[in-house]
Amino acid sequence: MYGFDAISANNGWFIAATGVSMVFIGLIVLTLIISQLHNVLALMEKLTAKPEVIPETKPTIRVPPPDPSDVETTARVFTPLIEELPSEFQLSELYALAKEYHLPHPHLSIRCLIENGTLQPLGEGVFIFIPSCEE
Amino acid sequence: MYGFDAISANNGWFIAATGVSMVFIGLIVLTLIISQLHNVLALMEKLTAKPEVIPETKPTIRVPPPDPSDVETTARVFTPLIEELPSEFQLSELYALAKEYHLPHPHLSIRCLIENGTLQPLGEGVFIFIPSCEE
Amino acid sequence: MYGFDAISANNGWFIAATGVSMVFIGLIVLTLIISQLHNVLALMEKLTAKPEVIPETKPTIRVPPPDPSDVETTARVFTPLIEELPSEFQLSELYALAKEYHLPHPHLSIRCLIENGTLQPLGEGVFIFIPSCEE
Amino acid sequence: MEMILEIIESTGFANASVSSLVMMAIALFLLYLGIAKRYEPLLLVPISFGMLLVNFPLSPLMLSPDNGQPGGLLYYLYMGIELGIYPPLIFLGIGALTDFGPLISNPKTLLLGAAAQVGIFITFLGALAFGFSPQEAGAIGIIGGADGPTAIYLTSMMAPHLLGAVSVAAYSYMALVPIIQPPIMRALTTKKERAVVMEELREVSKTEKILFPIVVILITGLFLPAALPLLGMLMLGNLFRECGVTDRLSKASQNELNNIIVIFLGLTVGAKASAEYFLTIQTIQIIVLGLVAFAIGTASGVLMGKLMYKLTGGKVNPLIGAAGVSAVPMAARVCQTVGREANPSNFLLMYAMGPNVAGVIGSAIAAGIFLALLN
Amino acid sequence: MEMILEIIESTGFANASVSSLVMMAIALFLLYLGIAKRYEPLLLVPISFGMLLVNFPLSPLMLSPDNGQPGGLLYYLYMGIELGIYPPLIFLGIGALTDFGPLISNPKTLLLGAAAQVGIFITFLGALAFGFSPQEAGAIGIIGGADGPTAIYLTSMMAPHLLGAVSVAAYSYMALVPIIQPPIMRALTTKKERAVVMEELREVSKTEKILFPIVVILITGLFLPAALPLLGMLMLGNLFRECGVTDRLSKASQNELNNIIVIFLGLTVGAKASAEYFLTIQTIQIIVLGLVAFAIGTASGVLMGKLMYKLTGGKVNPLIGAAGVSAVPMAARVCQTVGREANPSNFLLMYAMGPNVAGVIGSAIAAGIFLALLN
Amino acid sequence: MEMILEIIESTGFANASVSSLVMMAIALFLLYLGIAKRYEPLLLVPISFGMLLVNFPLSPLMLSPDNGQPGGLLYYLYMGIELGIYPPLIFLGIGALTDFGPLISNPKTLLLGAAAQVGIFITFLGALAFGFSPQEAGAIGIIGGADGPTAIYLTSMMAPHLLGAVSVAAYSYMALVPIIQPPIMRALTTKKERAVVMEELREVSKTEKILFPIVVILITGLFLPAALPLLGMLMLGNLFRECGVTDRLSKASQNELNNIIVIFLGLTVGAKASAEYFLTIQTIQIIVLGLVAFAIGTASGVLMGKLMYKLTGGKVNPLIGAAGVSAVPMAARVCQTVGREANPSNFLLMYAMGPNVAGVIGSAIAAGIFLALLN
Ligand code: NA
Ligand code: NA
Ligand code: NA
Repeated sequence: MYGFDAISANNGWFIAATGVSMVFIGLIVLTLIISQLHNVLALMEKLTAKPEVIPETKPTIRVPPPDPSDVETTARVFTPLIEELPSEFQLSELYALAKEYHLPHPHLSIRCLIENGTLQPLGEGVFIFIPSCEE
Repeated sequence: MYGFDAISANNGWFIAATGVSMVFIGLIVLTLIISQLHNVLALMEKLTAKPEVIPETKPTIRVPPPDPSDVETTARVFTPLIEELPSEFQLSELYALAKEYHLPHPHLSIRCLIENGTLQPLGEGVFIFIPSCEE
Repeated sequence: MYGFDAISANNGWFIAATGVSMVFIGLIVLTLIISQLHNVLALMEKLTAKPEVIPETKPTIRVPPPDPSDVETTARVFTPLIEELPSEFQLSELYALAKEYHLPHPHLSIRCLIENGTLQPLGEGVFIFIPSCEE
Repeated sequence: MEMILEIIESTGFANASVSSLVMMAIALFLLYLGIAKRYEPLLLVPISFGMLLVNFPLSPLMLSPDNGQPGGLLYYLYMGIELGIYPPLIFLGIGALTDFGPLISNPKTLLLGAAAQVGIFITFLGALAFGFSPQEAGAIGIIGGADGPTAIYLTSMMAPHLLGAVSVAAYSYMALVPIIQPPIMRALTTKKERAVVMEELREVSKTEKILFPIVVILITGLFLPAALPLLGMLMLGNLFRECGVTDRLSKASQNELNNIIVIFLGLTVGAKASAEYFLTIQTIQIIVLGLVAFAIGTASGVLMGKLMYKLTGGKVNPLIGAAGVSAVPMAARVCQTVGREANPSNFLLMYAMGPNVAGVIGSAIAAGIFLALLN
Repeated sequence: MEMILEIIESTGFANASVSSLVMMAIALFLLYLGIAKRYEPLLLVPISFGMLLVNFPLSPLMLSPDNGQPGGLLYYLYMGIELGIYPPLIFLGIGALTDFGPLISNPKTLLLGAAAQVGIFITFLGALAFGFSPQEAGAIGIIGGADGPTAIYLTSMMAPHLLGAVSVAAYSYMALVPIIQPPIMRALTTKKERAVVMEELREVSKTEKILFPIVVILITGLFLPAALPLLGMLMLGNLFRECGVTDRLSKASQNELNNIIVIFLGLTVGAKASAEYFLTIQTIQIIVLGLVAFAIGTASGVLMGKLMYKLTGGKVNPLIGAAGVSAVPMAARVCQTVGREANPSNFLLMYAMGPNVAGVIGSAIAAGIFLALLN
Repeated sequence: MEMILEIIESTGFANASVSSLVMMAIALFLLYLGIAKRYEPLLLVPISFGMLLVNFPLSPLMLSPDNGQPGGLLYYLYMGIELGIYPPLIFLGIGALTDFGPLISNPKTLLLGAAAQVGIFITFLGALAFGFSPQEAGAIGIIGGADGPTAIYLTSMMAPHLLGAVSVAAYSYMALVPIIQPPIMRALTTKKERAVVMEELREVSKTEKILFPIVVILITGLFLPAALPLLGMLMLGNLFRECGVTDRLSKASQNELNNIIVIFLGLTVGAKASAEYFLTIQTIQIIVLGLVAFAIGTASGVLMGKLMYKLTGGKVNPLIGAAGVSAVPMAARVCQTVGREANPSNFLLMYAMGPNVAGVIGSAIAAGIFLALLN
């Protein structure tokens, strides 16, 4: 069977109409809900506004924000962090740790340490720490 | 059964002879064809020599070739490219883009940007872009 | 069935007692053996102390230990090594090779080559070698 | 002597039939398109190589196990398609790769993703009219969804003998989107419409991005359970991506798992293209109908875009409707290009990504509908 | 008309039962715990998503093959658990990730790993008393091993219908170790004991590290063949790591293979949590018993620590006994934290890693014992 | 009491047989060779560990499923060998790793790859003479192909009970190439021949490299369909590598897929070495015959090299014929070393890579011939 006959015989008109309708119904419902999502979230945030942020478990190292170009101080501040890491570590791990301990401007400091050679790249993003820079 | 009897009984002489012959026939045919491959290619190239190369779809950014050590200009030229990338990107992606846009001496320029700190390594070959270099 | 009846009916007391005993027996035996491991090794080392270490197959490149900050000499010494590598290589491969050939202070030398731009990072820890540094 | 004859008779040369040589030539042509023309090469290269391998005379690669002898390599790898395993796993990777931000920011573009599925159902009618069975017609219609894994999933469930033709058509047309869509887009829109610059997208919060996959799967899963395998994996992948605590799994879904499955999927889809099922008039009909499906999908997306242009007082550029067919991200780039012709300072890419990813959801729903209605 | 009704009847909405909605709510709650509370997210996110997907009304994901129709995606992926394949492969990755150095350096901490398994067997008795079958009781007891893959392996072999409840309990309590353990540790020790600073660990040679996995597997394998699948893979992974010539295999075990299996394992463990088996009084009993198992394991570890403190004349800090439950590395970190409270300059982490990894071996042996005695 | 006896009887100690202890000792010795002597460690470490694991008394790892109890872990992983799945997938990775440039540049070195396969067929005769069946003899002969996956594939198809012995022999001799080959090479050549400096290789274009795998598979596939699984995957991997548009797939073939399969393949090849099949006089015969195969292959390669030296008027260094056995890249390095002895400024490595990779193709063809003639 071919043509309109085949379509009718196989319930084609009905299936196609239903299919198109269902796609539209499904996505219209989704549109409505997604479009309200941020309103709902805003509302919930208002309702559950916490009185105070719970501090992280890791202690904050409180140091006078060093001049990041003062490499020696920077290196001293970073030493305890680096000791928490394996001897060969990913730079991203050090960044994460520096953030966790709320060290001031970690990006800049780490860049200094790299430029100055205190952090030594081993390839594949892996670095080692060379404590004293007088080699 | 053992020895020559076993070989004969299992058609061994025939199989071994056929096997060696087939390996040789197969590889001789391959040798002949592979050795003619570049001749055929050279011929085809001559026949189908295109009048003109079709330009890439990406537009060429035409800039006066900057002095790559002039970091500010270089950074300006690279800014739109970097904006096409995610905020943390692979250096190789930037190279690819620089080539696509036919920027002059991309290697040297990108090296400048790294040395000058405009591109900041995050480990694992990932970099971020720090637009202004006066920190 | 519940309670002590269920435990008894299922041989629970016996199984639990056996289980605990077996865990302890197993791990006590392991403890004893592992704790003797380094003694046994020390003994074996004494017994099989080799007269001389067999040298590596790779030839040692004998060069007067260059001043690592003398980039030109360093680059010259490293050139044959880099030629053994593919044109784009992992820094770690170069380190491995430098160690294999007993080159003096490879870390420092390679760092010099990177800083000076002779080794050019391509992202993901991959580097290329740019022989002459006067671009 | 006899044995030598036997050996010669066991070579492919002695058993070559015209149909197998034609299939090998087609496979080589598709390989050429994949490599030289870069038509969706990540899939077309393995598909066409799989097609080549199984169409060698006496190829053992798709043999069923028999008499204690194991079956062919591609026979076993094909299980992953036959049992409906590979396509959802590919969707896991796509979910982990997809940023639904532009869609969340502008949810009405979901309707463009809905409109572009009209082509699927109209082509379904067309395929019925050509004499295909309803199951076959559904598989052919879904080509218009412009979504490889969805097309492969539905076809493998409903009409596996068409798998070769349907997927070759789907991936070829996806590669041809930059050629198929622009004339339709230009024909249906005025220059003024094409030049519309859209309002900047609202920034989307992390929480919204985390909730999105959960909301989508809750709605669509309750509405249409048959769509759960595809949409569930898509949304799981996206949740891995967005939730911030499963980066390892997100990367594994995008990379190692995805790459391995793509190789297996491509090879075995191609392996289903045997001469018997591929060298038929039906294949040509499928190729024609697939083009029709793409064209109608594009047109209906653009027309819905025009409707939204009207309803919003000209704030929506109707071109982005064309991206609703999915073919991510090719169709969105086409919008960008066509939009720039009309207004060189226009930058539609991000706006088109909304309908583009909506189209993925839309065609997965369409596939679910066929599964629910026809199986 | 009839067909429209049929369609409506085939939606999930029309088929939603209270139990499936409750299960979906539980899944969403677990998902919340995984994402927002970071409870072992790498496993809890896929587990809870799998649980969600299979509990949609009419969900096809766990359907068995039927009538020539293939089964659901998770039905097939679940094979890897049913046949005992995933957990040993996870252990391969864990072995490749684990540094047994602290244990080799201080082998008597293996006894702490033994003591902490007492909770498993006492809970086994408790579960029998609640009316569970011996197989079920073993699966429940093993929750106290604080080792996900071991619990999943044993449960899938002995009581697969409890898989959902057991693994949810196991991973939840592993995440809750920092809350469950400290009060018990403080209650059983004096401040003086907690303040003990331990002797520095001996440096361990490369050869010892290579021999360790071989020795462990030789002893345990001869002693308890039923533990070979888990311990064999654990030790193979560790050998890949330490032997220095198979780095590729070590990395593959830790990364690509592990990540893929974690996704499949998590999804399908969750998929086993259907309402029928999960919404029962048994699940609540399992959750209670699991907590008991953790508590007893912690206590017996600490008590063994106290014994060693006595026998060594105060050289062993009894806190590190708590790490013997495994829950690597969370339990070791808890020791570090609780130890620092008593003596801020104390650094117990490395010392606690010994019993911590010993606990992994210990609970795998316990699982082997159950398999040998009960199967 | 009775139960305690039962427990003791269920330990490995009580069930240890001499043969299982001998097998464990052999496994430990092979492990030692792999780790301390670095004999092909990526395969020998998993092979010997698999061998160890299955030879524990009462080891459950290779148990078949029985009575509703699932089978052992290695029983299931072994399916990938039994069904012929792993070796072709390993070949996919090898193809993606292999640069055929030196071969394309100097195609006549393919003949050296052919000559070195003579050892396979002569050893086949030898094995027949020892009383092995033709299938077994083929599997033993293929050891001379110096190609692990090819040997495993052929053996698993034709004589799976010999899998342990054949693969241990194959990988051991591949590791011993630097010891086996040089004396043969020196005995068969004059110093003048060994000192020959070859002409520089022509640069090969990208198009040639893309066409190479396609041409090879077209020729060999038509000629010998039985070689399609191995050669098809080898050439697909190489096409992924060279075509420039499927880098993701090339990397996946070389890394994630390859690493996972290597672990499974190694473990399960070793698992096939049970005492019953391994502690036999046949194993010793196989080891002797394998050495013969290597030696004859080396000799015939060198002799063909001498012939080419004559025919080209001294332009070909006959040493590179030895690389034709494959054992990539070890055999090529041996040529380099032996060549340098005769002429310190000689650099044969690149020239030897041609026959070296040709040997991979050659032995895959030889395997196909055995499959076609003997199955
Ligand atoms: Na679509
Ligand atoms: Na444990
Ligand atoms: Na070979």
